[in-house]
Amino acid sequence: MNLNEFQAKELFSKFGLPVPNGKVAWSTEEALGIAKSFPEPKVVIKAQVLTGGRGKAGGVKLANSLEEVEKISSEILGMKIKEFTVKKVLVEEQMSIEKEMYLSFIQDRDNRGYRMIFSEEGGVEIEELARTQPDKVMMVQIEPFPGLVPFQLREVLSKLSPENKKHARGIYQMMNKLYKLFIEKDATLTEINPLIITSDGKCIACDGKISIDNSALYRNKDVIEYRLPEDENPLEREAREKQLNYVKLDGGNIGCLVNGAGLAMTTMDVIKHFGGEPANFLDLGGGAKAEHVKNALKIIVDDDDVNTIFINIFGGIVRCDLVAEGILNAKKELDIKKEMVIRLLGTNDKIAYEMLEKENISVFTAMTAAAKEAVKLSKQQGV
Amino acid sequence: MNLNEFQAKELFSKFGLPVPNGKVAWSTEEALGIAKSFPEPKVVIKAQVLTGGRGKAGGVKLANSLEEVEKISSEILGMKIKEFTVKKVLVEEQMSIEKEMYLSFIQDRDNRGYRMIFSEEGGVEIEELARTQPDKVMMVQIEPFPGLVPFQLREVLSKLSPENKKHARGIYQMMNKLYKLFIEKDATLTEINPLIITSDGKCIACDGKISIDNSALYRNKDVIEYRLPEDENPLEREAREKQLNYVKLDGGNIGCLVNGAGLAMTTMDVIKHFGGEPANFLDLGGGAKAEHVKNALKIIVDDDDVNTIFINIFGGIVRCDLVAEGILNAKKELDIKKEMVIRLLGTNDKIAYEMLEKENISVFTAMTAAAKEAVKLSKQQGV
Amino acid sequence: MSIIINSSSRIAVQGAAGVEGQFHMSEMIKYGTKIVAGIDPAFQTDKVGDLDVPAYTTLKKAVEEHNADTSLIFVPAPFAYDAIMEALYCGIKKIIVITEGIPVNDMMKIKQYTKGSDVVIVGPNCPGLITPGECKAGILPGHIFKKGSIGVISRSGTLTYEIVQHLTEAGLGQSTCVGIGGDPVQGSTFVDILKQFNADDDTKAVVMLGEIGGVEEEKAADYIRDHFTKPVAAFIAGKSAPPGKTMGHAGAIISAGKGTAEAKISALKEAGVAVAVIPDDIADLIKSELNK
Amino acid sequence: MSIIINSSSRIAVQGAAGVEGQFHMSEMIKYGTKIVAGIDPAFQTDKVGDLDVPAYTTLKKAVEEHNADTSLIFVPAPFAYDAIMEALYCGIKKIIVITEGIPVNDMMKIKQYTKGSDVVIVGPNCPGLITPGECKAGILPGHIFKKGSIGVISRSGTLTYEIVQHLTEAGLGQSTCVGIGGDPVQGSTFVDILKQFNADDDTKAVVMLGEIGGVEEEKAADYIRDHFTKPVAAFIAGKSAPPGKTMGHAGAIISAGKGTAEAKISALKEAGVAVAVIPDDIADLIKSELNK
Repeated sequence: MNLNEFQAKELFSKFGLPVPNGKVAWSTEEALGIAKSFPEPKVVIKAQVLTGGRGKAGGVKLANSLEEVEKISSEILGMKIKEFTVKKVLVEEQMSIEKEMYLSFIQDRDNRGYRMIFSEEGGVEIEELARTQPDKVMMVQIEPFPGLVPFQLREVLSKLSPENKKHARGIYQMMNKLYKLFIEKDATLTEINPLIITSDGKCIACDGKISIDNSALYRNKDVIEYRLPEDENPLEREAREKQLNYVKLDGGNIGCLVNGAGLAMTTMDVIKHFGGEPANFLDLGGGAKAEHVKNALKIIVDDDDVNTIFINIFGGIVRCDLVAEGILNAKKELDIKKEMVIRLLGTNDKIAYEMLEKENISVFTAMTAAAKEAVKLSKQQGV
Repeated sequence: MNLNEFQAKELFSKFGLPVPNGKVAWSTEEALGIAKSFPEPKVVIKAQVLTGGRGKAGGVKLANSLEEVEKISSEILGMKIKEFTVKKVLVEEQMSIEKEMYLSFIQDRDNRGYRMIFSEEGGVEIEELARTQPDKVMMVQIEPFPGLVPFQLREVLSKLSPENKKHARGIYQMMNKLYKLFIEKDATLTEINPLIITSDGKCIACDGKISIDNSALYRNKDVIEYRLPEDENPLEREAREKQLNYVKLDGGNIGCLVNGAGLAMTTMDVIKHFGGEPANFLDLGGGAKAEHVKNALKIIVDDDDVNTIFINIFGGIVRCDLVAEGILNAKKELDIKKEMVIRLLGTNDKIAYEMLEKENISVFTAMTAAAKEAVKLSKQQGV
Repeated sequence: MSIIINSSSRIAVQGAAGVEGQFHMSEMIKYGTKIVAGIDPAFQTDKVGDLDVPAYTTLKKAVEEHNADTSLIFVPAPFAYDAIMEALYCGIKKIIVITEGIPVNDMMKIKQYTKGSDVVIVGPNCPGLITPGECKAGILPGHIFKKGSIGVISRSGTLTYEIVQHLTEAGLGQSTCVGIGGDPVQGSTFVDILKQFNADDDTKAVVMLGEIGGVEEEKAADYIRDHFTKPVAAFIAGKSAPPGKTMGHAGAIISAGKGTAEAKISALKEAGVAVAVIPDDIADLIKSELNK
Repeated sequence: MSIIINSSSRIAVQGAAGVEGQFHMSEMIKYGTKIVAGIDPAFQTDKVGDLDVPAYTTLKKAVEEHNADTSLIFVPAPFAYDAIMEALYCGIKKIIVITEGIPVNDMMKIKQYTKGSDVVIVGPNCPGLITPGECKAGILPGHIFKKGSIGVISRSGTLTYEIVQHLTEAGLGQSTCVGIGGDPVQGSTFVDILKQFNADDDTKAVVMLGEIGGVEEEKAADYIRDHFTKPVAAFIAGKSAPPGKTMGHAGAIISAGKGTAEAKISALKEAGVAVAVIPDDIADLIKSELNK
């Protein structure tokens, strides 16, 4: 789960990491109120959306007077950045930046541990920097036990360029605190970019990203509170609430409903292989009961991009008759107009075939043949 | 460093472990005030001294009225328990005890880890119980990493006798909290004995012991505050403040001053082997500078039990001339009347010999001969 | 021979009080698997539900009384770390974790704790494993498998069934099929299982089913190129998955340009692995590899 | 031959900015020891004090530039855990910790981290070790030692010097003398060092200097009885120490009836070790053991 910048900064503060003075505003009035609370109304106004590239989209701007605060905040609020409409902005005091650096901790699955990434060059894409100037990016491998050991930070900081040596202590403290947050909150990523040094020598987290391990949300209840309706795609949100694994894909028209993540990905791949375009990834997850199948079908039916529905079930433990029941219920209740291709194979498939044939629904037994049919149907309608 | 019961209970409270209502009193008036603050003046008054056996010595008594509180607290305050005079008492509400259990965590040096010890029989000497009824004492080995794992507690609690099963959850929580305290405070021992179950089913730490690793006091500053003058032998306190390792021994008359803990123990052993009685263990520690030697001599001179001083120095890194200088300074400044036997060997010993001979002080080179002489002198004066 | 489990495996099931666990226990017993005990702190009876399997509240008891040598874990995610540690402390050397949704940090700790040890952990978030005709430890549908000489290693469940169906239909039975799970940090990786298949005389060829996310397929490619002596065919799912999105499995995510299907496919091809474009190809690929 | 250190050991000193560290570095250099670098975060110069030894702020540099293979730690106790971990992460296999007063929990963590590895940690709270005529790593007074064939293992410093003096005077030179330190949790125990002496051809007999506290002497007795092939003489300090009191060394404490001198002496005697009553006896005991 990704946090908004203002939420990340709230957590930073809780862990003693200095952030600029600021607050989130849901309206122009609130933005003005925040600006007025500062000694001077010189602020930066930042769109709070869970997507990258808000700077390029014009979602981050300086305002140097209350008039500008009003004008700019009203411009940014309501702005569309990628698929998201901006509902809230962060209003912060402007900082006098002397130096921008980069600091993050990530889960490093490939080394079964963690990694700290630090650079004296901040405010840039770190992956880009790592590719073009790898010597400017320092990495530290951290083992779950013993965790981060102080000398590892000393080693990194010993390589600071001479003009930055005087900030070593401040950076050291930020590293320790960010690591503490990273571990205690089960984060998969905590990033400060840029970590700024102000003209009076303070280290401040000027922008921040935090992602939390979804599997660990149960023990980070405070983080769950950070989930806001506007930050999610509505279909993805509904799917999550119904315990379905669903990802909306751009530009597709074949809605997929599959049991199992691997088979669901494969289904998309096979559709693409035969020239079609999947509109989504949908994995029913473990329990493919009738009700569950119906919920899943509803999400696909509600997706206006979808013209053809492809149901692909391999009944290993899942019973095909229950899936058929779910399909029939959905047909009745949802009044599905879209074309539907069904592939069912496995446990109780014979029963399922009979149930569906009674309703004149034909069924495929092989994934490939079914996929070809779905692609054909989707193209016929596309024309 | 050992804590008083009232200090241990303060830490228990901080870590969420329930303790009886109570407070420490330094006078009868304070004791009365505490008793009055309770709904009923039914209290237990417990001497707060850093030694065992206070119960047997009459240092723990019940009072059921304010008159009794006054009488008993005035009796206990000022009482002598072993070498300590009682300066403070803990005044607590009486508990309605249904069941007494035992719980502790210790550092287990022999297994390079920790150990939890639990018994459904509390209020007794656990070592005694472990010897006589070992099946009543449950042990859990804990590794530094991963630390205490919940199943380890489940395993122990699955063995609770049927009538105690209903308290499993309460005991489980006390185990977890006591472990947290144990680890976070670098304790070598945390003990709740008895852990009581009250008649209304609550788990409460009725008595408690905590010992903290002396080497870790630097990172447990709150614990250092718990060090009270009356809780230490005055000579041991002075030695500690002067960074000397000193232990007063009962019944001896040969004061020992040695460099190195192993040699200091050996010196005591050799004295004993030749029929003498060491009055103390004293290890100069690392830096045997002249000033340090003088401080050490002062402590031995101040011990009225000592009639003979035995200085045993092997100058490995320590320079014998500096030791001689310390001895000569002390002689001048302290006006030492007690017999003195000096053994010096090692770095710069020749210089030392000359320095001491000038003052008509004879020196031994072999420990054994010197020890024999010290024993002889101590006996002559003993007569 | 076979790997990890066989007809003499003595399995204890942790998290046996739940409906799901008991359903699968009964399926495993029907398959002929030796389930020696069910463990759950909630148990208050001597038997697991309607099954003729002794019930205990701690694993230690099951090991002491029944010499359990393998543990199968159905415990809910928040308690799975504890259950795995319990198995480790009880001296169990084969631990199969079905549970989905275990925090990554928990698995990291377990990986570090078992580093350098001879313990085999399979999963989490996996369907378990099966040695056809001998032993099934997990939730795989036994009827689609057939005894034979193809080793299967897979990061996903139903895709495995899909492909095993093809194999079985093509007359290609399996030595052991191992679901290593869809999590970012796995108890056993492709390489770990490949090493076991390399040493298993009954395994003549291996099918590897990978997917996007991480670099374990690439590490497997390195291992295959340098050390593996048997033919391998592979399929990688997720060619059409967008970057930055988790595709059902917590581990199936392309991040920072790493973990793409393309990278994995080309690494495997360079290592001499026959990579299938669609699942239907696998059986033929294996056959032609075996005939080489 | 010898154990742990010899004339080709390349030593880096951690905590080299302090006066004490530099004094001992200069003593070691005089003894002929190869000190290849001094490390201290406080360093701002290229050389360690007045010595001709390069100064660095991190150990990594010293390893990279000078192939240091042994680390000697003088770092103050609150930073010693960090320094030892630094040495471990730099791949140093021989770590000698002079520092006194390291929290027991810190050493527990280090012991667990190095469990099963081939790293040798000597100390903490020890005088270091010496292979006479070849290499001195620590604060022992070099002049009292003499090259020879007696291995010495000791929990204390000055007691070692006292007894080595006797040995040297009696013509009994030493192969290597190892101070394992007076802390409750030691990097190397008696058994660890005995194993090394057992395999060292140059060591003909061993002197063990133990003291009250813990059960390492008892474990050593078991090891000697079952595996050790050379004569051993021992002395145990603390026969007259009262229970419950720490005798200078953090590890020298009789607690709950465990760790008494009597128990250790009788265990050693039962294992066939010649135990001296007073230090003066040691040299004669060893001689008669060698003549057996």
